[in-house]
Amino acid sequence: MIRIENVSKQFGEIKALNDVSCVVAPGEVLVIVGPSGSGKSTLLRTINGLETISSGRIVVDGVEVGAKATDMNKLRTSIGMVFQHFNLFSHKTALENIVMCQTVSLKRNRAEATAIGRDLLARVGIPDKADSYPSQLSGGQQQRVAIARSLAMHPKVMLFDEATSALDPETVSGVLQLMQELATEGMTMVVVTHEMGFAREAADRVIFMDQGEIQEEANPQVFFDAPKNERTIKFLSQIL
Amino acid sequence: MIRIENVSKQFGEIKALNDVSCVVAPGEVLVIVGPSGSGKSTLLRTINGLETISSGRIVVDGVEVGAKATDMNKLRTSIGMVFQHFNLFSHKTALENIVMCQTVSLKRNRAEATAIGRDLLARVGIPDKADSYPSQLSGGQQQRVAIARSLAMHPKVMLFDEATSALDPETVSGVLQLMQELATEGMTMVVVTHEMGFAREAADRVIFMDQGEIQEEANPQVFFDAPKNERTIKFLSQIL
Amino acid sequence: QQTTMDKIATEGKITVAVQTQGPPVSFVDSKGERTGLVIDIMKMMAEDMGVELVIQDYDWKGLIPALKSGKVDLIAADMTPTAKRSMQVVFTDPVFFAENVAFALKSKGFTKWQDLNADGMTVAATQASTYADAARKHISKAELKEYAGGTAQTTQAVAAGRADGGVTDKASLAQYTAGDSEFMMLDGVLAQEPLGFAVRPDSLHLLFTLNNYIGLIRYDGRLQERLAYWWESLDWEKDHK
Amino acid sequence: MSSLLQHFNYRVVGQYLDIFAEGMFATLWMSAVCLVASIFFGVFVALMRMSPNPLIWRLAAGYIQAIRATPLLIQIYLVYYGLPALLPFGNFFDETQTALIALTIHSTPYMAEIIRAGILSVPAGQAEGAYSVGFSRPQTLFHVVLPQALANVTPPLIGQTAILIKDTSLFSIIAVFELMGAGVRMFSETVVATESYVTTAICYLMIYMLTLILARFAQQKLGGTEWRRI
Amino acid sequence: MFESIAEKWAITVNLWPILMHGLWLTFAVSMLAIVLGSALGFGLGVVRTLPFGWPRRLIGLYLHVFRGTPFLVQLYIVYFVLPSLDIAFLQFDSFVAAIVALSFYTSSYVTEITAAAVRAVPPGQEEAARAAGMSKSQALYHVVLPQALRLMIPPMAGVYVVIIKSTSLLSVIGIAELTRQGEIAILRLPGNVLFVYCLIAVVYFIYCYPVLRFSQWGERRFGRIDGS
Ligand SMILES: Nc1ncnc2c1ncn2[C@@H]1O[C@H](COP(=O)(O)OP(=O)(O)OP(=O)(O)O)[C@@H](O)[C@H]1O
Ligand SMILES: Nc1ncnc2c1ncn2[C@@H]1O[C@H](COP(=O)(O)OP(=O)(O)OP(=O)(O)O)[C@@H](O)[C@H]1O
Ligand SMILES: [Mg+2]
Ligand SMILES: [Mg+2]
Repeated sequence: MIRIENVSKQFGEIKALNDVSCVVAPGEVLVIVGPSGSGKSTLLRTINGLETISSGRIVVDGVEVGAKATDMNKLRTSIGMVFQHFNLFSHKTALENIVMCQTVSLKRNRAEATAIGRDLLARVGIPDKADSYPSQLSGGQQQRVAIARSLAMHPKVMLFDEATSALDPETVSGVLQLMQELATEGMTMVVVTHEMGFAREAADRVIFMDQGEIQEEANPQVFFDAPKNERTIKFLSQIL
Repeated sequence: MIRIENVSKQFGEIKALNDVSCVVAPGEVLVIVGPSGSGKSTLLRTINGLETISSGRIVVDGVEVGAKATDMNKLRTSIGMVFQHFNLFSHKTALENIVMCQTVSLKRNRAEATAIGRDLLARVGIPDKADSYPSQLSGGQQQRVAIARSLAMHPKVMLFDEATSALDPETVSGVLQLMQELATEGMTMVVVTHEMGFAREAADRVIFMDQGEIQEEANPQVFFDAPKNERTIKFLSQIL
Repeated sequence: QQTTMDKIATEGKITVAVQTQGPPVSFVDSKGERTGLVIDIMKMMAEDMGVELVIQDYDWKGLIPALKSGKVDLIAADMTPTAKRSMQVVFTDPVFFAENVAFALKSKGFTKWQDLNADGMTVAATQASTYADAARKHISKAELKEYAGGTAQTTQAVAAGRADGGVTDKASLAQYTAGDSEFMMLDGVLAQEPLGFAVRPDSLHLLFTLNNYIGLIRYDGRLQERLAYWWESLDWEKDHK
Repeated sequence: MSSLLQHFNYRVVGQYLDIFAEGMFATLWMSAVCLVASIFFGVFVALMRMSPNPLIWRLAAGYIQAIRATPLLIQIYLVYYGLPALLPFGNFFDETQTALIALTIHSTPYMAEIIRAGILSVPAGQAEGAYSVGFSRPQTLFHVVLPQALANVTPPLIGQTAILIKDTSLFSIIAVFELMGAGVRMFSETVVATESYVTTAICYLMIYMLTLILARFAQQKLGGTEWRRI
Repeated sequence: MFESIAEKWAITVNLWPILMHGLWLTFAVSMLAIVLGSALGFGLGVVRTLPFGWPRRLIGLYLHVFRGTPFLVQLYIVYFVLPSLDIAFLQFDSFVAAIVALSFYTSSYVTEITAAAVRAVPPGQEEAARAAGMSKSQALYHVVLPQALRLMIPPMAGVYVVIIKSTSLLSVIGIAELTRQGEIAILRLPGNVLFVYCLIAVVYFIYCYPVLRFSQWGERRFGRIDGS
């Protein structure tokens, strides 16, 4: 589904990604962990082209990201992204956030989009918040709206960038549960997280990144119980 | 050291605190946990009078908070407070942040204040960051400066409001360690946190709040291993 | 209650509001000296009265307010004593007369002002002035454009082809049509207007004094002499240009 | 205060009400046209000013500085008299059109600077959120960034609009009738200065109040007011 | 061609001293008004952010009245109408009246800018200062206002330029500032209306451009609230 080939990304002096390669199969849940500044967000952002890459190639569902011939706007509707800070449109209500994406990007008509929007809000558990503005919602509720908004595009892939780290611990579990549901439904997902509990339970595979490179790649059992890389061991010792 | 008697706080319709009573002994480390919106921050802010109370009485070190006869500015110098978002003065360097509080609030002379400031920066582990502005510091470094700034007042009590929740997980442990050091030195501390690990290790007593009320109060062993209150049990099950 | 004249007598100075609207009535010459017909008359009068002359320069909009609020003792400008204005201030007997005339570019080939009075023509005049009134009344077929400013701005509009012709007074126009200018005055006078000085309604003593003085210099010939120099010829240009 | 009212002649004001109404109407529609046009072009100039291409942003910056550092009066003269001299079709525009063009040229840079501040005030995440659901750049700008940007800078936009409304009073130098012209007309004929100017001021205040109401309405239209309460 | 250039040059040389004299008056009046008006506006702006209902509303009214009416009318009222109230200290001469009117006009804009800047300083800053034992006024003086001042520099320069340019209306009360000096010169130089206006524009530019550059510099230097 996603094929990342020798991708590097330079910010001026800083090498945020250094020759990263990796493949995500359809229906797979890939969890990326690593210390701050290791390039996790950057990798995620290059997948839907929010960040251009300096060298290498990324192919999503057979389409090359950032290639001249690619309609990036169309590609992005098939890649859902949920941000750490939610990035809901703050001037629109929860429902309008979901509706607007469909009418603008997919040219769906308003009535249909609204019906889908209400469905999704019910699915993520906040049908009664349709007419609230983001500022009137708690963090967890905002995150649910953001997920619903992404789902409205019927994406083939979902990217989560620390989708729960701006939430309070109690709310986290609800959102993680929702993500786990998506995973069981067969959605391809790439998840950057600090929640090792989630990584352990939901991940098909875990990647540990440091200094722009993939340091270790393993299934969660191996990763958490018998990590090989020294840096990974140090990292895990501080997190847990 | 702190005596809270039947304190209530109303925000319009919302009862943020509902008849809360509690006593903190000198040298005690009290940890407050609870779900979002349960009134933890509000309780902390009433202790140093940042929030006025609707009814009840708070006495810190023999002085009643908010009473007519009380010089609140003087009282506040004996109550250090460290905020979730650090709230360093962004137009001053790290050192100046610490110096200014002393010269303005305590009328200390500049030379003395500077000496104390440098000492404290060394103590919190960032002597080389004296001349950096807050925006040039990482989150963890900012938090250390904020702690140093509070310590410069030689407070009798320190209040921490989610002092680590804006930090990335790896940085958290450093700041928690610093707080633990303070605790072992005998500082009276009231700490609002979501870090159950810290609560377990550093707390003399843990309070669980929900809906503006203290639901459970126990020493950490009892609290974590044998909670009695139903709400507490549910809360802990989701956190851990 | 001290009258205005008492004040002038005791303080030994007379304060006059003028508008620097351009030669020859009142202007600043190339040496930076304030001069012109009314300035000349006022200087003469102050000297004869034995008081000091203080001149204050205002925009047209400021003249009457300055008088009414007591900032000055009288207005010496080319102000037409209309009925409505007379309800606010008192005018002296006419000091001189203005002839409102039309002008155009020579290249247009007009000869008399009536040539402008046709459909499709446009005429420029100063905003809310008696020139504009005259144009509205006499050149009624043409479209009237009222420009803020003064004669200079009106001539600019005509020169730039924004209007076919303009209306102003003969004396002000003289310097624009002198020599090998591109402008020419069109034959015929649209209207004649008396121009007088103005005082506050309660300054009766000063009003009579002014009227007396105007009569005096008219009969001893000094007024005609001034008018001939400033108003009816371009003699002043030699000395002040 | 009493002596102020005592000096106010309502009867004379009544005689000029129709002229004031005419002037007010002219000022109203001309400011509305210039406001819409200068905000519209202001968006483009703001975007040019933020362009990474030095040629484009320098061009925009130069335009902004040159206009801001010189008086409107002179800009109107230059457009009215200078344009026909430079362009063969310059005389094509009549006085009113010229005035509208000149004022739009004049206020576009002010609006552009305010709008630029507004765009910068919208968190980058908002645009990223839009891109990630497949919005194109123009769609992101139009549906997400601009509504928030304009709502964020409503106070300075209102301030600039107040200036723009008052700037229309300079139109009389090229023979365009508007509210100040009505005041000057009344004053010149009746020379009751207090009445003329106070009436003029009241009319301007009424227009200003109307813009305040419209601004509140627009802010709501741009996405409700609740969302700006944090 | 050369003749006309020579002629324009001669006019320029001839007018320059007059225009410079006008510029000096424009400079003097605008600077005084900017200083006084900024001080007044700064004070009012700070008061407007304090939680006092009445003063805040009163200042709001003041602000809207001064921003909603033309400066010409304000000037006129200060110079011509106030004296008719027969109060001794309101008997301004034209220079004082110009300063008074322009200062109030300036202050109405500065008030808004100040209030907006103070509100833009995150509330946590003041709370931290209070928590460290500073009084309300100490927190305002040492923490909030220094940060607000930085935010004010760019918009202030914009307002100053507007103020400088509105001095051109002062001729109504007999102040021969820059525009007026130019217009007086125009009366003597028929046929050069446009050229003289261009000269005036150049002189305004000489005065205003550095102010705008200063604002740009201020935006780069202080626009962000940190010291970096
Ligand atoms: N727009 C940018 N300009 C310059 N440098 C950047 C930019 N974005 C990221 N970087 C740098 O690239 C590196 C990788 O950043 P990235 O945000 O991908 O880390 P991360 O693993 O997501 O960290 P975190 O856990 O803190 O979110 C860092 O050193 C960061 O400073
Ligand atoms: N200034 C305020 N105005 C109105 N309501 C407020 C205000 N501050 C707090 N509240 C309300 O009071 C209640 C308690 O808030 P408080 O901030 O004390 O919760 P908390 O326990 O600190 O939550 P969190 O873990 O999210 O920080 C909440 O319902 C909140 O919405
Ligand atoms: Mg990241
Ligand atoms: Mg809190």
